[in-house]
Amino acid sequence: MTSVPSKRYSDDVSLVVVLLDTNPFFWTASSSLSFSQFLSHVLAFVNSILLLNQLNQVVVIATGYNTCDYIYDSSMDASQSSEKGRMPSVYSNLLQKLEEFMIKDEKLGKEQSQRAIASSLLSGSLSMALCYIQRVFRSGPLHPQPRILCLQGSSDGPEQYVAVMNAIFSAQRSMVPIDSCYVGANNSAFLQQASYITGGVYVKPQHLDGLFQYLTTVFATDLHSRSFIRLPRPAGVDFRASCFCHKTTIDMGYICSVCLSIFCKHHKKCSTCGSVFGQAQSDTSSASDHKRKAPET
Amino acid sequence: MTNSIAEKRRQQEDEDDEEDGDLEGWGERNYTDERSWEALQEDESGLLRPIDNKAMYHAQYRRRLRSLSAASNSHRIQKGLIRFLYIVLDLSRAASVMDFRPSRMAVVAKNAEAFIREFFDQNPLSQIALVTIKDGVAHSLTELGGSPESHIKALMAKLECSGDSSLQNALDHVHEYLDQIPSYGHREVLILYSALTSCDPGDIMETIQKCKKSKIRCSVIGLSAEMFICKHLCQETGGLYSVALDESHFKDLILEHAPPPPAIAEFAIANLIKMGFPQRAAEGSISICSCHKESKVGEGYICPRCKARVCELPTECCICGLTLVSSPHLARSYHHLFPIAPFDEVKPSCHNEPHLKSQKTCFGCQQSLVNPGNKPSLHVACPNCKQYFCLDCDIYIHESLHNCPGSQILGSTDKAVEQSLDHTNRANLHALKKDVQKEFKDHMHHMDCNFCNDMYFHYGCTPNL
Amino acid sequence: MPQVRIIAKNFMDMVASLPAMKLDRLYQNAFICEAILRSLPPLAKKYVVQMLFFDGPISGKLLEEWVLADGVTKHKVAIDRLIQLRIFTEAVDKKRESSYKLNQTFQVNLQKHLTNGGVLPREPMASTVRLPSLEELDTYAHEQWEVGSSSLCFHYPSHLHCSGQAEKPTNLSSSMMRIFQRGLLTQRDKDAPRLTEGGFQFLLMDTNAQLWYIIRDYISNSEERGTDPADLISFLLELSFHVTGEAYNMNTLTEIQRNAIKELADLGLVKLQQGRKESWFIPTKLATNLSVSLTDSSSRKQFASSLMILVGMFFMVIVIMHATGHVVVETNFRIYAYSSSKLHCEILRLFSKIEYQLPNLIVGAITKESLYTAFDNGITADQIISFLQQNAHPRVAERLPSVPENVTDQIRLWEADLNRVEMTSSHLYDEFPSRDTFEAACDFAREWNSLLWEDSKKMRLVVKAEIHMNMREFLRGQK
Amino acid sequence: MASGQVSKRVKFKSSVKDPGTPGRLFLTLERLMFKPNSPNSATKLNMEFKFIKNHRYTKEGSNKAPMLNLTSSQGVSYIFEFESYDDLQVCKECVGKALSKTGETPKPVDTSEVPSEQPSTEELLSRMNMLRENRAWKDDGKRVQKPMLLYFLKKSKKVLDISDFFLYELQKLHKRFVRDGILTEAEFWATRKKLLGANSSKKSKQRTGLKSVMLSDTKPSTDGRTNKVTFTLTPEIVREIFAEKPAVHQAYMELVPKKMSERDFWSKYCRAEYLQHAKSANAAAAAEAEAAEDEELALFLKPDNLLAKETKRKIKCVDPTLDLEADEGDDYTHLPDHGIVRDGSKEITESQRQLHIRTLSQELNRHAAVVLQGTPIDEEQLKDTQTVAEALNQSKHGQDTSNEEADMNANQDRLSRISKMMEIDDLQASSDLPLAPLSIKDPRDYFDSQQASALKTSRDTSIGTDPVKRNLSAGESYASLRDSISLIKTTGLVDPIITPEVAVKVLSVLTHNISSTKYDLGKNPGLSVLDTLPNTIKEELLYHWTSLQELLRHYWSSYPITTTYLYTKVSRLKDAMSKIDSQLQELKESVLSDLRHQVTLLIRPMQQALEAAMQHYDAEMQKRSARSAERSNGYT
Repeated sequence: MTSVPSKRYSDDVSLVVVLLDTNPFFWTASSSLSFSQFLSHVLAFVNSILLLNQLNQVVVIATGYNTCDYIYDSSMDASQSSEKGRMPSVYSNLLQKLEEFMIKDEKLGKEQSQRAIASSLLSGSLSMALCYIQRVFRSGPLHPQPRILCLQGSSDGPEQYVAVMNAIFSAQRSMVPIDSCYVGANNSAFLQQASYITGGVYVKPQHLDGLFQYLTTVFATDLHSRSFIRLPRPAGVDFRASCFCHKTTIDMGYICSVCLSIFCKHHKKCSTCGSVFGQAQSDTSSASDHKRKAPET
Repeated sequence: MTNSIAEKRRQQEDEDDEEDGDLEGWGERNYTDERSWEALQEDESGLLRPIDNKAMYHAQYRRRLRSLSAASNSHRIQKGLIRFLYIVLDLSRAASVMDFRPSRMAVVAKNAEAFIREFFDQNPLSQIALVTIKDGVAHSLTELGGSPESHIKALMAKLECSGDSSLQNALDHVHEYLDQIPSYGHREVLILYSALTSCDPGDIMETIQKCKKSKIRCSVIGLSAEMFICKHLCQETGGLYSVALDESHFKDLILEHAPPPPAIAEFAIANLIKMGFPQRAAEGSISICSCHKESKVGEGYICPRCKARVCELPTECCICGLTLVSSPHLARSYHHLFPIAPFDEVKPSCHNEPHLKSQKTCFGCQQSLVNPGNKPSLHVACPNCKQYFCLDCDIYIHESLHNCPGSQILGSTDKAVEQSLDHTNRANLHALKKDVQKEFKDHMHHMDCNFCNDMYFHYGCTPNL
Repeated sequence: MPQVRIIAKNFMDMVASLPAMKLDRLYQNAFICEAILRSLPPLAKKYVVQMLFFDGPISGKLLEEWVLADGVTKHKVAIDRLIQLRIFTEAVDKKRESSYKLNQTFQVNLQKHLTNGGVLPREPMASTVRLPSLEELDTYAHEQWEVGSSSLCFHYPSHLHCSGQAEKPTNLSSSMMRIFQRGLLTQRDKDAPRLTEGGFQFLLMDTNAQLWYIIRDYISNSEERGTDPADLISFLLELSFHVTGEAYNMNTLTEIQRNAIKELADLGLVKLQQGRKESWFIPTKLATNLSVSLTDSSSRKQFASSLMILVGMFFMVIVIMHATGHVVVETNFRIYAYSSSKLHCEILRLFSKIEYQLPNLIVGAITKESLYTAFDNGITADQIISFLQQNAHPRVAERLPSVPENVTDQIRLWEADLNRVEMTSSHLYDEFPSRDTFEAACDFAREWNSLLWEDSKKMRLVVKAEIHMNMREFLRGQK
Repeated sequence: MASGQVSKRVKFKSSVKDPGTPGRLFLTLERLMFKPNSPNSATKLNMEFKFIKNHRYTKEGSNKAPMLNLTSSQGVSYIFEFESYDDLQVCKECVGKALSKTGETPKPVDTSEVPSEQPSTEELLSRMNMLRENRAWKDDGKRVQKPMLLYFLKKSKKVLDISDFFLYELQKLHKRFVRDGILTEAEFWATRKKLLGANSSKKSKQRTGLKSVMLSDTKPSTDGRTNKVTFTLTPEIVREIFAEKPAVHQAYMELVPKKMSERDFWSKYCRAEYLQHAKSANAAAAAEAEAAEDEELALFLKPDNLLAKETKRKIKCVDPTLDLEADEGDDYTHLPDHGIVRDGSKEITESQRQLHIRTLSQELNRHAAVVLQGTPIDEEQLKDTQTVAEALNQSKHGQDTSNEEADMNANQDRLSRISKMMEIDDLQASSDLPLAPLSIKDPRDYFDSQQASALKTSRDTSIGTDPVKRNLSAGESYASLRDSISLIKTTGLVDPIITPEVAVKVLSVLTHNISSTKYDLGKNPGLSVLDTLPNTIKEELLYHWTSLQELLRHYWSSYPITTTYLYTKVSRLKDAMSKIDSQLQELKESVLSDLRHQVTLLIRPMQQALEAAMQHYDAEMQKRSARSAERSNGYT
């Protein structure tokens, strides 16, 4: 019934956009957790979210290697009944779409060259999720509390960095927390930042066979409850940069005023944007300093 | 009855031609705001429905977008990423006029606040200072600084207006400060001018020339009517001049100054800026922070040069004057370097084409692109990835998200190409490019490198180099 | 006449109030588990879910670790609720450390539900016959209400003095009718029946609450009809998980359920259809929304009289008819309701002065008088305001506040006006023999802090009535 | 006496020993000029006071010659030797005024005289300022009057709302550094420009343009009973009257105060005004009559010939682009009053109307002209009409002296510029300037700029995954994924999804790291650690801290070392810092064991800061010795 009174949207109604990493290269590589296990954990989680509140909404976006697409939207499929009672329609629908997606992804892959790092298209799916969430915001004063959950396995693709950062900041602006559960080998710089900046939770499960438990204990908590529930704090991210020229971490460096690329020592010319520098600015501090030096006459 | 008329008029507005179209649009919007009931119409069952003037807004938005990207259509252009902006508020007698409710001054202040926040959100490395004109004299309200709160506080504290206003004094006043700004910084002045006169002690033309000489980009937003001198000023110094028709218009105008302006060739001086990337203070450590003179446990950052303790970033170390930032602050500005091309509208006609038939929903948000009446609603397509988007996503993508969900996909291809040429190659690439350029210049013809839309052949792209 | 009192504040309290074994029996049904889980407070939900796959008990400390300082109360509430519903079973070991264990059946059911979804006891029939479309169903439901409405619309305040239950509603089943009859009229000797105070308030309630009231009343009367409320509850819940518009075979129902469903059909929750050899029922929107209304833990005022339920039904109809809101309130206290419904007009009439009625538009004005009558009928300002807000026209609802402040404020003010004077029954004492007795009396009254007024010059004082006795005693003592 | 211009006979020297060139020194409030007597000598000087930083002068009675030394902001010093001390005195005042007006340094007073009355903020600050100036001058820190400083600080505390503690601190710092000659007064105060400059910046060097409103409508305000009319004249109005009615101005100059007192000059003027505006015919007649027997009055009444002259000149240089013929039609004077009512009363008899309108339009125009011409006078001069007249006279004078031709061709280029601007926009070429292109090759660099740790991991994982990817082709991997999907489709989810053991384990793990974080959260206390310390220690700590901050600020700000001056300063600072370092050390030892931990914690960052400075110092020293080119690119 459309006329849902406002109070019915109690704060714990949540919209979870799950970004599912379906990067074949990662999954075939990863020994610790098979894709089917992963899927079943996630599916169960999705279902449990829906179980928690009849107004809860889950959207699943597959993050492929070449593309990404919506593979499930709980607001779309009306019937909660199960087909032949063997498996809830949630699952069957999702899996169906997923399979189609994989095919599409592979087809795209055909006409494309391999990237060095087998990264999946996080930036794309993030942007997609944000677009969807914006639509939910537009839908009027009554809407579930949206959040994004990245289930990422494959490692970061450097070429996506700018895009991902943009997405992160946009999420931060519209106060959409990005939770991330990273099942890959090492930590993901992207996701750590994403969660840190948007106030989400970053978890890297040790026991992958207990993934579901992680998901339900940490990521099932709605935004309302987070105000009084203690969740794993993102480990302090070290925001120092490293220079373009030697890729070494620096704590003091020179920034190209045109393209903001970072160098550990002074160059005549920016290697990134090719602009030639005037003589170096010995001191960035502007007016204040001049004042100080005044009485040296 | 009246509704239908209003609607007809509105339709006419939409058909209006470009340049005065949006102006008309503004007028219209203002009009509807005042007569809210005209935004309602009855549907066949007699219930009220809002007339959607979304299309209209979007049309206006697209015009803005096009005008902005007009400069940067072919090549990417530099933006003034590190800005030193003086906001000059005209608090002369004229600011108390009530044609903006409650008064011009109030409206200006309100939107200035919004602007300041937006500004720092978009340019974390930049600084703002506030100046007020009152009784024909300009006063500094705040010094150049990077924290929005302090500015806003000062602004809200100082809100009474009197006397005449003087452009010249304001410019002189600002000029003497901006002159000290190091060359890499983009010097800007944004004047929110209510008055229709400027009572100057001397010849303002000289002042304008002075500003031009010291590369200060002056922009003016008028609240009353277009003035020649303002227009002249902006033309000379390469700024924007616009006159607000109503509050909402004013808001839009002022917010247009938030994203960094395109850098003017002769003004732009590339330079290396020394910055520090402080580390977070260790968990347990106690120290007295140099900004508040309080002992802090744990959080806070330590200046890499002088080991002083500061509370938040970005800031300027108050001991050694080093600019302290963190890499995300830089990242915030990256999207200015990689703008996304404006999407082009999809004419309903080209819907009949079979291959496009497939996409019925917005690629971004899955919203159906087909109206209930099963006629395709107007939508846009990304020139890069050819995906369709609904109007809302279009706006969101360009104004907040700054990357196209679809284009990530195609994007990966040419990235892959760039992958092929490794660092060393790219290093001597510049050198190569130089001679190639010369060469081409000699035989007066250019070829476009089909990988990177760059005028000349690239090392990686040309077989014969 | 007998009044049914229901203590349960909402459905869950009601369930909680069921005896243990009945609860356990409820939990047999996966859907009930789901419904109940949904009705829990967020924190409780979280606990249940994260313990879903535990076999052993879990210590309370462990759970509390997760709660921040300011959430402790919430934690307690959640735990209490869980124990109350017997979802948790608490065990306190010797070190006074309490640990909790999930109800076995409950747990298993939910686990099943997760892995292979909920299984309805009956499959939708293969649509051999043409099933009614959703619209048809709605209209059907609507008609069902209309039946009842015909009998009742005479009892609106506007028609107070028409002769009361002149014509009986024809085809409502007797049991339903009994519900309606009960407390239908507060009939003082011979003069026309009228809505009770609750009646008016009920008009201003939101749909799901009303739906719930019907059902709850229905359930609460079930004993009289010799059916086990537990069965009813489970059945209703089950029903709510059926798919709207699908046909389900009647044979799959138990005897009780069959009876129930007939009555529910009267309410328009389901539509019964008679095939050649077998008959089936088709749940309507109302039915599938049951669980929504059930889990809605809004604690509203309780009304006994089932009359409201009936009124509520019309209300629901309207909400079904134009699902969107329709009321536009202007700052000049005018109300424009885009509705053709008569009932709507009546509802508005409760607190506003209807000025004229166009085919699709009701124009009214909120006046002091109209409000006072409303207040007299025991409608509170908040109810009126919330009604206006909830039914605000979507276009209006977009902008906040949907109802102009000056209007809402004025309504509140007018209400406040009424409660400016408060009555306290009291006694006046005067002609005291001496000043000191007077003083003593005053002091006495004071320390009972029931001295309302004193006039030391004329030696008079007024005290609350309740201490009159003690006062008299005291004064006697003085003599 | 606030004269605009002073001119004295002086000798101009570049240095004290320089014999100097004789000539005249002209001082106005804006600029100072030196014209040598011998026209052929090159040493001229014509500069604005803006550029004068500070000035010193020899004391009377000291055996030195009366000399005034003006130091420009570039550090160049101009020395003028006067003939007598009174000359010096005069110029000194004038200079002081000029400087204070330009806001750089206020006029100096002799340090020895102690102000009696409660000084105003500006004065006070100026004193503090002056204090530092003088000290800066006679640079031997010994003769510092401690009490003076204290006195000023005390005062300033009342005036500016600075906390007691702050002052106390300031004073202590001053004692510590300036007395011991670690910092010079100048340096010490330089960092506190803000404090001092706070108000001094207020009185800016800006001059206001003329008001666009017409003040000079000196409206007679009549009180009903008597037929006495009162006019109110503020200096501002007067100034405007002068500006707009040269005749009146002229009259004033020659009449007041010689022939008549200020008062009756104005009363006459007002009377004239009144009569002029009087509507009734007989009043006009009266005016005639009076004018007949009172020539001063007449002087006000008769049309202003000076104006006429000026307008003639103006006509000559009207902007060519606008033709006056065209405006002929736009003369609305045939409308009654252009619909403007000058002073409230509408009824004007036909007879006067024409005249009245004329006067009105004239006055309007005249006012506009004056405003545009813009001969602003500074607020200081708006004290009394006398000075106003003077000032205006000067400015006029300035204009007049500039001879006609110059005036003309000045006009010409102004006109040409205007006409250039006047050009219709459409015809103008779009003046928007070319934009700087940006060519960024490889955005991946930006990712690499990410923190090394994460970067490395991501990098080597990529390495890690690569071989796997290689040995399994894209097709296969996709296939395998699809298989696993269909697997689930057929067999459903693994049941149970997780075993109880795992579940428990995971939860306990999570709970553990939760509670671990909780503790160091809880450790962060509301009240700062400082407050837990006993006051004495706290005091001392803070004292050291502030002084350290002070030193460091000076230290860092004096890099890169360009002058020997800085060099010495730095070394001085370094010694001081090392002193503090040792003091800190002592402090650490001194405190009781129970507090020691916190104190050490608090002191550590300070010492780190010190170390940083020291290291930097040494590094610099090596560089200097190594003469490395590093410093040139400012790697400080």
